[in-house]
Amino acid sequence: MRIGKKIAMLVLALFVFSIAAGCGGGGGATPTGDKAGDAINVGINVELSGGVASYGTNARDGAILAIEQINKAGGVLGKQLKPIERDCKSIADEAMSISAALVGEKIVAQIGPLTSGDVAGSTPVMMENKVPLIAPAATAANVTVDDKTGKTRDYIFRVCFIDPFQGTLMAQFASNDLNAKKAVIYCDNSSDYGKGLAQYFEKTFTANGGTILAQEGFVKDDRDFRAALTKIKGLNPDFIYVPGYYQEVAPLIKQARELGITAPIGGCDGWDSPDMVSVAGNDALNNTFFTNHYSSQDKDPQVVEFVGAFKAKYNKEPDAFAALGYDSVQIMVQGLKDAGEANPVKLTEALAKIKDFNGITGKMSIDDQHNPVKAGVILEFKDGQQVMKTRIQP
Amino acid sequence: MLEFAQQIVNGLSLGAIYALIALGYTMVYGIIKLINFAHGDIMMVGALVGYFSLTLLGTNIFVAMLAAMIACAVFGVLIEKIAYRPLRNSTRIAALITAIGVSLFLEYFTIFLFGPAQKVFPETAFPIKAYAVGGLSILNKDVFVFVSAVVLMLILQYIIKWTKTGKAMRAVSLDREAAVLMGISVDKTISITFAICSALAAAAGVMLGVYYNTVNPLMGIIPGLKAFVAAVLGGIGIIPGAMVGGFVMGLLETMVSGYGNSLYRDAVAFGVLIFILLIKPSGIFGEDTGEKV
Amino acid sequence: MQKVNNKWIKLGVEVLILAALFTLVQYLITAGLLKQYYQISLASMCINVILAVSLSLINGFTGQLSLGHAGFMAVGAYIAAIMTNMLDLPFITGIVAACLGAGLAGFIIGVPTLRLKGDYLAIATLAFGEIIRVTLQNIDYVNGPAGIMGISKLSTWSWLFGGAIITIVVIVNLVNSSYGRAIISIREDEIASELMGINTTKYKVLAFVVGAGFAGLAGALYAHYFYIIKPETFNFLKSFDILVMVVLGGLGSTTGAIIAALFITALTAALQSFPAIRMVLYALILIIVMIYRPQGLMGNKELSMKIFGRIWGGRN
Amino acid sequence: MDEINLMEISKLDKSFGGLSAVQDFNFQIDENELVGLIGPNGAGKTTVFNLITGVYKPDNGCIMFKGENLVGMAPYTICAKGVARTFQNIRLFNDLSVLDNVKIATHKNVPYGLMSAILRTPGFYRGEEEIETEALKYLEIFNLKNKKDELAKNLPYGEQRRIEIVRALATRPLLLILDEPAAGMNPQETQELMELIRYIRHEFNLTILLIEHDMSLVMGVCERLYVLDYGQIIAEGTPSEIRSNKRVIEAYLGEDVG
Amino acid sequence: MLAVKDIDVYYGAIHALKKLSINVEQGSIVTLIGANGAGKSTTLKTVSGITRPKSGSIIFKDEDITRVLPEKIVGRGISQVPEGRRIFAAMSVIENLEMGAFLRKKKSEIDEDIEMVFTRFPRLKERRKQTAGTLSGGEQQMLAIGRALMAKPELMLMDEPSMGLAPLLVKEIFDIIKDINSQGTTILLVEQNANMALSIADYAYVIETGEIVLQGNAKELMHSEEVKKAYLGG
Repeated sequence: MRIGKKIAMLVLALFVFSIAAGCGGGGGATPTGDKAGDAINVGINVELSGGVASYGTNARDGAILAIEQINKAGGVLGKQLKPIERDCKSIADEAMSISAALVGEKIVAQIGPLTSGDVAGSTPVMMENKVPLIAPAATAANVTVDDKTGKTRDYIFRVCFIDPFQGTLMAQFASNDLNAKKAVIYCDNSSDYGKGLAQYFEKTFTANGGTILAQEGFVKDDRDFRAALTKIKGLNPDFIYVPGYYQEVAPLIKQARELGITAPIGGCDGWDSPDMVSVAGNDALNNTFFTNHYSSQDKDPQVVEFVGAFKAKYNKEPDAFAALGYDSVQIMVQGLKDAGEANPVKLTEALAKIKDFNGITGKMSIDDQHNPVKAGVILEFKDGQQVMKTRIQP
Repeated sequence: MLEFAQQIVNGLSLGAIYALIALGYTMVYGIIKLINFAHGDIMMVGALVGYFSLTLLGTNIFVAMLAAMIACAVFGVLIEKIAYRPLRNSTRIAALITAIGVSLFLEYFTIFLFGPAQKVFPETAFPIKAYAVGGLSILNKDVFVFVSAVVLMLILQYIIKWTKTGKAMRAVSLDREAAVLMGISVDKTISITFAICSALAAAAGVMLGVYYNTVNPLMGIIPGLKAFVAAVLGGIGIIPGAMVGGFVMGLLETMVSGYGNSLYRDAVAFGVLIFILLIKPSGIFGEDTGEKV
Repeated sequence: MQKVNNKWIKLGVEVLILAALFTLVQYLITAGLLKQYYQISLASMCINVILAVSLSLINGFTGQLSLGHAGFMAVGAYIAAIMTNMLDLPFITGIVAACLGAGLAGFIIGVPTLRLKGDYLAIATLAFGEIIRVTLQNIDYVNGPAGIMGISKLSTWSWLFGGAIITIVVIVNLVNSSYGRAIISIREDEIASELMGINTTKYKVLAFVVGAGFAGLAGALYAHYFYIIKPETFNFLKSFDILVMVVLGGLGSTTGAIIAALFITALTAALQSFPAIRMVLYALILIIVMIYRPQGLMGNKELSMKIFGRIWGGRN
Repeated sequence: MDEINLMEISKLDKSFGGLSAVQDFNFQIDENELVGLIGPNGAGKTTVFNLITGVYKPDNGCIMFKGENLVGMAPYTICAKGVARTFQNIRLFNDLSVLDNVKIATHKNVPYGLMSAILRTPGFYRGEEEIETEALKYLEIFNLKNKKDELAKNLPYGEQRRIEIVRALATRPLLLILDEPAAGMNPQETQELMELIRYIRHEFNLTILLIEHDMSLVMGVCERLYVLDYGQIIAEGTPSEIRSNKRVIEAYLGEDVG
Repeated sequence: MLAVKDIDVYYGAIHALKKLSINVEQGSIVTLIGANGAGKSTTLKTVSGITRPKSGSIIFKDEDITRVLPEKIVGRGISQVPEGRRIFAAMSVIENLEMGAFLRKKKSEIDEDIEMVFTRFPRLKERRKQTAGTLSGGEQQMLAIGRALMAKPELMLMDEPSMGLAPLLVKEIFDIIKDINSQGTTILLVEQNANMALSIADYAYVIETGEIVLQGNAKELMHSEEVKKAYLGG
């Protein structure tokens, strides 16, 4: 028994050592400012563990890339940006506690968290301390606006467009461009995101004279959709709307095609990931469409440069979260430049006034509800390539 | 009717995977009375090994599965030696907490090493073909998963039933002290059990990889929990019980999604579990044993 | 008479220490001397203490392995949030309703499941906890998976501290009475206990209901401090977290549960600075502590009251 | 009412998985009697106890106690009716103090309510003092008062056996059932135990039924004996009658007795 | 052949065996008799290594086996028929016997010995494929003995083989024990059925609360008043 314990201890010690060594090596991810006083602290409060760890990690990678690029180019207002990175474990209360800690570190703004729920956890602290929060991907309408009072939350911003916009966009496209009359909604029911989109899609689609044959739901981490798909196949719809994230959507589409469902399938920005093609395969993705902020296949030089830099640094394709994380930092930098000083309140004022900011996810202006007004695009998968179908200005 | 048959086909391959994982839960429980919460994560490690074997070494799927099974067998034995053996004479709840610790460790150490993003099984590893059989769509991967799971279960049955090692495993789980008196080394037998269970989990992991063609560090949690429910359903500690439980779970899930509301799928699965526990606490195949006074 | 005097002196000292602690923190908060970050940590500590102590009644003292505590917390959180946020009732109504509702849930779940033993009970409670979560996910009135957002921040330091103290006092008083001994005897030997005239089913259910009720309190306080609740927060991993506190503290030790709750909360906070490896370290610490102290930090002993001047009334 | 026995068992049957453990078991005990149930290992003695105390449900037969049929009642109800027992393989509450072990047994007569306990009313303190005084009184008799704060598991075997009896006594039974109380004791300890059993019978006006495997104890202390073999009563009578009963000797020592 | 010297065994705080010593001569039947809880089974468990003595030593064939792992002790030539039989209930009769021969390698010899056990216990042969749990008490006891024989032991420890058996069966079992002994296996027999045990034993020890209180030639003890008194009371 004693020997067992000794071996256990030895192995555990080895693990700790290897982790410590790993951290030392990976320390480059969190560069420190030249001098303590000179740096502008930027809080990065994202989900690095727990359910949506991969979204948080990608957004973090995008944000860190932006900060490095800016620092290399001389920083902002003559100062370097110093990212302070924290893991909120995909839990709202943890996000709150971290925001409080970050505020204590005198951050000028917080990037993240990713999901609307975690942002909501962070919100009271940011509001109380008057420090702006830039949410890369929180799409629920009530993130920036208080449901009860209808007032805009002063310190909460986002760079993604919101659920009503995307849902409406796809419904218009389905009715007008695809002439769909009978649709089935199969949405991610474990997120307000999927449910929100489904709701707005239904509203517009029925207003256009279409009928929703059925609404099915899946939940996060589902990998088997064939039961519901078999059911959907029997309904024989001429359009299927699948608002959700690529982790679930990719196998879903693959399984749909395997079952012989040929109807066009539509989706949303959560689809945007290189994994869509690698998981679902080129053939399965033909005749699918999704709304998005940008496309990593976009030939726009700014996007090409971003994709190149991201690949060079992380050796992986940037997905929408990475792009949105990158844009969150960039828009903050724009705000700092406009404000002329690294002061959270001044930054907030400047952010509220941003117009025609050129992000890699499109040109955006912040409206009075702190939502970005930006073009949406509808992309089509053609043999594994994302092809721009239309661009729609709101 | 056709739809129903299709749902059965869907449920069977899923059930086969659950059954493989459930076997591990059941055998470990049978021999050391531990709910090994890390079992689903061992499956994940197996899937990862399979993935790297396919992508880095470019092996074919069968070699990848074998590699994953061997790697995880070693790995499972190590986990048992390091984390569980020192606690063998402690309370079962202490061992349970350790298992939770091991589970978290595997998940997050994997994230630390490889990042949280899912990894995509290369398409070439297993080109999908669909066969239409009387209106049913049957995929070669369904056949692959089902057949390999059944083959592995048959091999396991053979080991348990006919080999000396298998008999020793049964003896230890039936009566550890009497087994010692036969000259059976309990430590060794437990190690072998972990090796076999982990190898089965690894195979299930690779199958899941083929089935969904992605792997990620947290992929073990949900199937792990489901398989665990399957093991209890069949009667934990009882090998045929785990197999049946796995298929029941797979079919049940498919049926609830197909004919009810897929959102209640998990609730129904757990509800059935509670129902079974209440009417027959030791599971479908379990024998109720009263306490001796 | 001497004994009685001692009792009152002890009680006086306890009340004094607690009042001082409360006032000090309250002063620091009002004066703005306590960073918000530490305030949040303190709130988490209070909530975790309530959760750990209440689960310790079930797992530690009654010896019934429950893995569904987060489910009861969820019931409390949702009931309280509905009361205050949607029905505009006062906070106290929400809290009372949360405790009663969670207690009732404990009763409904406890009566059928507590016949099960050991691991089977653990599995059944785990399943029930998950059923509660999935059900909440499917109720549109509470926004399904998105949960309830914008709950007023009503859990002040007084509520949190008061809640923790009431939980501790009630459970310690319960445990250190004839009823408590009856409950503990179930853990020690259920059959012997039954044969000594103790209606074990009744007391198991009692412990389960009381434990669940306080988990409901923790849920109510949680909802009104952290502003948002969603079903996902209360999944089985949350139950594991609470269980870890109880086992780490030592089964059957209230002080152990309290210390472990404080320790784990502090540890979680301390590990925030190592975002990449916090969960790895957490897991390692868990494994190491269990290998070296499988009986938990305190075993089933209470912290020596003499040293700390008897913070709460205990055994003689 | 004198004709009614304190306990009368008739036609009790119990089998486990087809194997009959107790068959057509008939038995009666009068108030204040001290009766022994003896028989070789595996004869079914403990099964009889488990049937009386409600641990097992009999397949057939009835157990009348003070004119009430105990069959089908839960063990704690049977205890509340006044039947208490000890266990052959000691079942103390190991991690609790000796005093707490005894206090637990007084719980069925708990003198204060649950709310009173939680709110620590004066009634609670009075009640706790009552409980403690009573528990100490029993410990005193068995000379265990100085061990009251020890954990039960840390005591020597003989003392654990005695605590089992104290604990059963603390439920204030009318009928006390002792399952091999002298097992593992040396002759001197056994002797002392017999004295104690006699003493408590008078002191608490008890009826006692005891199982013994070792006959030296029962011969000295019991007024009447039942002999059980293969689940059936093979003899009944006074100790001297039993000692000379051929069937009993066969059952005990095997056939080749000189 | 076996010498147990001054062993002390504790279960927690309980002092179960107090400086206990016994000797077993090669080829003999030695019996250990005493009341329930006296320490008979503990003695056997200590010899087979399941329980560790706190002090004292156990010598078998001039080798100290006090610290040898229990699973290795079988290999040294000691096998045990445990109290309550402890057969593997969910395994078949044949499998139980195979388990007895776990450490032996030669399949053919094992099969031969299984046949030998079957000749000795024809009732087991009829039930060879049956799960052991469904056997009657006597058959289970035979299986337990057969299983211990499969290890080809030099010394066989038997713990209460008569427990719970009908008189006729007890007699049968004891005849078998005598027979096994006559074929060269030394036997250490723990029994509560004193007369039966003494009738077949060569030498006997009487144990009381963990101590040997009486020992001597079995035939003499059989008629000793002290033993009778210990069992039947004064």
